[in-house]
Amino acid sequence: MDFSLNEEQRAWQAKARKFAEEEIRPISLARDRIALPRETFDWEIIKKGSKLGFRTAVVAKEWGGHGIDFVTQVLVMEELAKADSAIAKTFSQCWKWSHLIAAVCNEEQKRRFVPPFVADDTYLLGSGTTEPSGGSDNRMPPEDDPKAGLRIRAERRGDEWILNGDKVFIANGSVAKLFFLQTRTDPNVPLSRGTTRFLVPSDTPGFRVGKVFNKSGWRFYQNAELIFEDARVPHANLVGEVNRGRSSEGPGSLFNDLELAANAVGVCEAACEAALHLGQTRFEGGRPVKDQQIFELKFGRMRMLTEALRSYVLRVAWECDRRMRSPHAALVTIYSCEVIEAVTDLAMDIHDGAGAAVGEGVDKLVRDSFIWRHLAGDSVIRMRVAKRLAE
Amino acid sequence: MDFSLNEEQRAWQAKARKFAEEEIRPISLARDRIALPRETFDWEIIKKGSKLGFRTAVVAKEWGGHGIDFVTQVLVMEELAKADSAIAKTFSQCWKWSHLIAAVCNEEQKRRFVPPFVADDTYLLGSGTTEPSGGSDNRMPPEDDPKAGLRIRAERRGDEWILNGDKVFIANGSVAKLFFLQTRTDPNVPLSRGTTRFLVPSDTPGFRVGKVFNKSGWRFYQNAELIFEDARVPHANLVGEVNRGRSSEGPGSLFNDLELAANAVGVCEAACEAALHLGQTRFEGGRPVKDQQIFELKFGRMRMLTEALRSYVLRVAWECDRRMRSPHAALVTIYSCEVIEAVTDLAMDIHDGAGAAVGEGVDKLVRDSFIWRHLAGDSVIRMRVAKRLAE
Amino acid sequence: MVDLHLSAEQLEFRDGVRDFVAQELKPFAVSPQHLEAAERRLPMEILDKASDLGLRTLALSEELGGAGASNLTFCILAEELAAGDADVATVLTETARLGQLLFDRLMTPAQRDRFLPQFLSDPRFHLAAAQSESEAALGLGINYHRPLPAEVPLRTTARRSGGEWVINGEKKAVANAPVAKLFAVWAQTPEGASAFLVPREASGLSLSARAGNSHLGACGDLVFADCRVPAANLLGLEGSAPHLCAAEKAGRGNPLRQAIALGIGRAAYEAALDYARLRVQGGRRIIEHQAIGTKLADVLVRLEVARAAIWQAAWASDHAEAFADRSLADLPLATIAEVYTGPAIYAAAKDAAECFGAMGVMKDMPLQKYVHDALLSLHSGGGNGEAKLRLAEALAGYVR
Amino acid sequence: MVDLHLSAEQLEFRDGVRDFVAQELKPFAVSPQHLEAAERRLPMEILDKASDLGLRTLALSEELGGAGASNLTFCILAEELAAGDADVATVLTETARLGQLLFDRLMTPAQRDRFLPQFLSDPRFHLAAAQSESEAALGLGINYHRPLPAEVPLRTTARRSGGEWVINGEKKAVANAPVAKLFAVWAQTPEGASAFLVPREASGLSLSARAGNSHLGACGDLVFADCRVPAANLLGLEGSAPHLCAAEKAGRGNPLRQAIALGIGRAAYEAALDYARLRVQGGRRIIEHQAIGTKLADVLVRLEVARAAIWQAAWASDHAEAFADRSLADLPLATIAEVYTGPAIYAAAKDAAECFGAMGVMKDMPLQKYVHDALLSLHSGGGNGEAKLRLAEALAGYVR
Repeated sequence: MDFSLNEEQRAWQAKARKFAEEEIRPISLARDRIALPRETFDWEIIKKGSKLGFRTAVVAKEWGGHGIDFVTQVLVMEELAKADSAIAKTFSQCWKWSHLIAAVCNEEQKRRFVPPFVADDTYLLGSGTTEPSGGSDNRMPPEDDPKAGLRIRAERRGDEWILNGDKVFIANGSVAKLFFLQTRTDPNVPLSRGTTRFLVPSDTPGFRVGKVFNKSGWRFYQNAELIFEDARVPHANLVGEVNRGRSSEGPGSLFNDLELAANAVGVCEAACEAALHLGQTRFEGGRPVKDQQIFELKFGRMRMLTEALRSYVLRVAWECDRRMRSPHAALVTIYSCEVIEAVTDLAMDIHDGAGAAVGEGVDKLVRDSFIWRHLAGDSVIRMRVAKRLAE
Repeated sequence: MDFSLNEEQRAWQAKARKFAEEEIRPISLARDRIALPRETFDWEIIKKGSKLGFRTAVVAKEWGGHGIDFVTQVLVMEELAKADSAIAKTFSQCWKWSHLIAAVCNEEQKRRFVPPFVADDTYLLGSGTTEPSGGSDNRMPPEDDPKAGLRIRAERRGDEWILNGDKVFIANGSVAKLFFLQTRTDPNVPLSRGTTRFLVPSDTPGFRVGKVFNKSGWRFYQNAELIFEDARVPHANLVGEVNRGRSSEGPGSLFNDLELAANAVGVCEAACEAALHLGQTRFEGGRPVKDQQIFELKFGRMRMLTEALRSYVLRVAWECDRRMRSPHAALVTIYSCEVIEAVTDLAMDIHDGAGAAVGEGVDKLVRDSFIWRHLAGDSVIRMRVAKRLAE
Repeated sequence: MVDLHLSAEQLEFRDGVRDFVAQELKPFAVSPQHLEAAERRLPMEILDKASDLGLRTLALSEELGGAGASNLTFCILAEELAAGDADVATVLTETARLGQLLFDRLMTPAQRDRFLPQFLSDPRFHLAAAQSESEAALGLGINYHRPLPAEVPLRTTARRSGGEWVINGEKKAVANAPVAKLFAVWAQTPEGASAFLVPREASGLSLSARAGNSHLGACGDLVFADCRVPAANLLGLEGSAPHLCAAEKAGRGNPLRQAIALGIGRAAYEAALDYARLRVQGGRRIIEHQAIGTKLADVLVRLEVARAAIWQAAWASDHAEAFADRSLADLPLATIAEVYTGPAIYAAAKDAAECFGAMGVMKDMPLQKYVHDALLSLHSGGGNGEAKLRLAEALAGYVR
Repeated sequence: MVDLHLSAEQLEFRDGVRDFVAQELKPFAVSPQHLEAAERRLPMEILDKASDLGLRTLALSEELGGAGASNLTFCILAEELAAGDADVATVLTETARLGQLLFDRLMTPAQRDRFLPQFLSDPRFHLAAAQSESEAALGLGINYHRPLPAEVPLRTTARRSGGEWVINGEKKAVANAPVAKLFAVWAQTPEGASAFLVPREASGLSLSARAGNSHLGACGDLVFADCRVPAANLLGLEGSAPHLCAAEKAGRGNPLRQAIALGIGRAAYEAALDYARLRVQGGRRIIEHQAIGTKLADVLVRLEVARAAIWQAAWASDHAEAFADRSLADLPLATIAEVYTGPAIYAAAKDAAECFGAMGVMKDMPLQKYVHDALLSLHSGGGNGEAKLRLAEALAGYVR
């Protein structure tokens, strides 16, 4: 067993730390405070990060990317998220789908889509599953109801598929140039046997971006509505097989879990740093707050949870690099949800007890952290993971 | 980074698993239920484990032991503790002081004490710090009061030291053949500058074992009162320097933390196993309990916490093997206290909800787990760790 | 008009019980030999004195010779008793509860005439109800609030034979069984589930006490082997047993078990508070250290909040009309108190014990017992998980 | 005699407020344009109507023209208002609270004659108290309950100049400052801390509202630059300010902030309950799923338990004699309610929001606002940590 990082891993970590400190952190709070959700986004930081390789970090070297391993991805994500969780997630959203392209696209598709993605600093990736009636439907037992779940229709017409319907809450929705889209190709069977996935460029005729959702946390991150009105997608953009869109997704889905957990470590780090700074610089009764027992108890707990999460994340990253399939990738994500909430709430407690105002950045960590519960840690996800464990 | 185990580690793990399953588990509950604390102990299991090398596992090979590394120690402890936490602890208590001998005893002392220890399957080690007035005193700020803390007196008389006083709650107290004893050699200064440590064999004249404490959990484990009435210890048994007994203790104190955390992983494993067994074998409303959502939520949480702890423990073991000094060894112990309580309480919840009776072994896990809070996770320990973090 | 003044009678009764606890019960409960015993022992002499104080017949109406305590008064006193000893509190509470149920509500005058004099005159006349057959698969919630296919019949049966009922079967883990002189036993008859009065000395009834400390109070298993009771011992009508106890709306009963839990938590808190005010570390009483002071504050908050919820539910069970006039929300308040109290008291007892360091796990010290009793209380009845599922059913508007 | 019936008057008042909330306040509060606004906006027209209902002058005695509500009634209504909108509840509650304090308790008859008519007749006449200077280092507990070396003087000063007091300094984050027409201002004079009545239009007083949503209600900073008020505006005696509000024993005040938190939690719960009864997943309403049903049960329990504790503390603050006659334990019940309520309501709001999936974090939906409001409430005042330290002090027997 060995926890040492190799030279390449340390180099990426250092590069990410520098970029996060020098470029992301200075703009983070200002972006968070912009009222209109469409305007919180900033192309400059994306371009700068892209030039440093963060956007294309997981694309294989032979395709012009950097091919960093999962451990490195985790290290980079922790550093970026420490400065701003939502900006970090915008980059890792591209990683997620880079993994998927590598896993499930055919060579022709890769040739058509990967080089432009690599070449263009503003080329972001996204994916669309959720719909107004709840793409998250059918997640609960007891029945696999054909009427539930995805409604967006895709019907074949010659060499094209005609798409009609809406997607909501789609990550990178208003800024991505390419989407992985889940559609319903057989409405008379349960979801697991009637779904098909397409590659949909943002300039697809009949496609447009609707509303950008206004979230309380992760405000930089663009979740948008995607509208398809007789949108025409070439048959060549079909991913995998018809009606098999929800089958195994390869390492992409592994990373799906891991990026969030790693991001949470970064947010927890930021919370610990803020708490420690307060403890060292604020005085009460003539002594630094850090000397108070209640500070010690809270701060110690923050660090403890942060390090437990980090350890688990690293273990899972190693498993992913070994292409091991285990329940840990899912468990660590659920765990990250608990830890990020507990740690940011404690940071808030510490600031409060010392009389510091809400709104000095710690509340952003709390708001960002609350995204986890809605994205990765709700009961349905927990039950799904446990179901596999109890087989 | 690499989480793989090497061949030796896997071999020890397998050997421990077999011993735990075949020898420890069958006697665990019966031992727990014996009313008199002195009679819960069983020399047979100690001898069997000793012959397999568990008692002397960390003694260096050149001294006749097995010299297993920290990662292996953790793996072994997890396996043994899964079958019985208190029996596992009886073995690791010897490891703890084996580490200390290696770190702080001089060559002459090693020659006198290590070979007999290695040769005798019933030779156990112990340590004495706590006293009736609280050896744990002086743990809290604000003052380092000379009147507080250890009172047991050691006074030099020629080539001997004369010891007078009582120790309480001493681990392996009624069964060990050798103790590391903290004594007060200067009562007029704070503890940190007036304490001296001695090697005290159990046949020391003037020494006897008093009461064996009757605990609600870890009933196999012998915590006893040690009584010193003009006990005579040769000057040659003095460890380190006079009045410096509380200075740095080398890797022994690292392991001090780690063995408990690894033990907790084993207890959590046992709790998960019990819960899963119930979920699979008990039916309600015609279906196995494991299909119920509340089972899934509780069981998933048990596994999640167990694996987070295991990951953190492994990381710390690796750090210990690299002789890295970090706050993690202490943090992971505190963390183990939280996790073991949460996981065993959930196991109890699952059994309860399904109508199973208290007293079928799960309550033992709960009682054993409660030892952690009193041993490793109280506020004072938490604050001490945090103080270092916030420097 | 809201009023939280206790009546002079309540205050006086509480003072009396507090004195009894301080003088008699507590010294017994915290004695090392009692704490260290492998099996719980009930102090029968102390129970006799409690009976003299009227605690055994607490809820029985005054007309029948009891104290006629309201549910609220009952909860107040149950807490006091449990702060002394949870076992004694559990036994007395069960008898007092059943005394009111059986004598005031379920028995015919003729039955009352047969059993009441003994109940009143014999301080060791306790009562037990052998109702549930524990493994009955409730499956609460698993069927999405749809009824189970069919009512599961009781496995204990009773058949009519001449002027007698002949009962066969067994009932496990019956509270008060080892001390009861009269049992109310639920058994299946051709007409459905029915209830019978079975005196301890009935032929064919055998009893084994449950040893160990896996229960609060006294607990035992009953075996009925052609156990015979006179036909006149049928409680209510044949087949009416399911409705006998359903007089109050689900979740609106008397939160007695919670009051006992509260007493356990209070005992732990008071011990920790006393200790923290005495013990010095670092030159200061440990209660002055933030770490201990805030921990005890947390413990106290759990107790006081639980008490507010329990008293509310108890008062509500005395005053169903307060739901109708909208003074109280239309909710199962007793279940709400139950969901809160169990885990809160268990956590409180553990935190209180933590203040004692290693002494917190020693068998000859009371702290480990408080923790254990709180755990037993948390997992008694259907347990906290079941309580939460019952509440969830109520929220979904499902009525069993 | 314990009685939890609300009076006919209380029920009627509550019904009136519930109607007002349902008709006027809630539609405003949950409108997407209000929810999405970067800054909180107070609906002045709705506040006018609330004033017409008597909510602004709720606690003022009937003799002086108010509703003379008890602290309990006040808490009941504050919860109702906060279930509609926490900002409106916070503003009204602060004015109503100060109305009673200033007019009924602190002003001289002459002062009352000058200010009361305006207060009664103008529905937009709100009140504010500029008391603490936030960074004052309390150091609660850090000195092990020993007094700090010296009383820290206020940095805001007042000096006598002829027939006037001249005030200089600043007060940050004063509740109600943006809407108040009369301020009670604490300032240091040669005799010690003193309090002054400062009308909004006083020369030398300037005010900046705090934007954003980092506070409940309306909040602003005050700057006094040679601000002049007549000598007759001194409240009480010079140097007496520290004692003006100390009429009730520490921890025995009115738990109004907790009542508001409870209203916030209730709004979140009711939204989640409605949604869970409608939304279908897997062919069943999600409330029928154990996972959602038990989550909502947990939320409900927190609310009901908090209410029991809050009402108890509120009633106790109306009835100090209940401590003396031992109906209530001699404890700071309001602080106890505070320690419990803040974290419980925050957790409840988060759990309720979770039921909504992604919608739970959308700004145009109310759930994120309930979570945020619960967070603000938890961290307002000294915050939960400070409350716990105050309770710890009380347990140690330390009196400041």
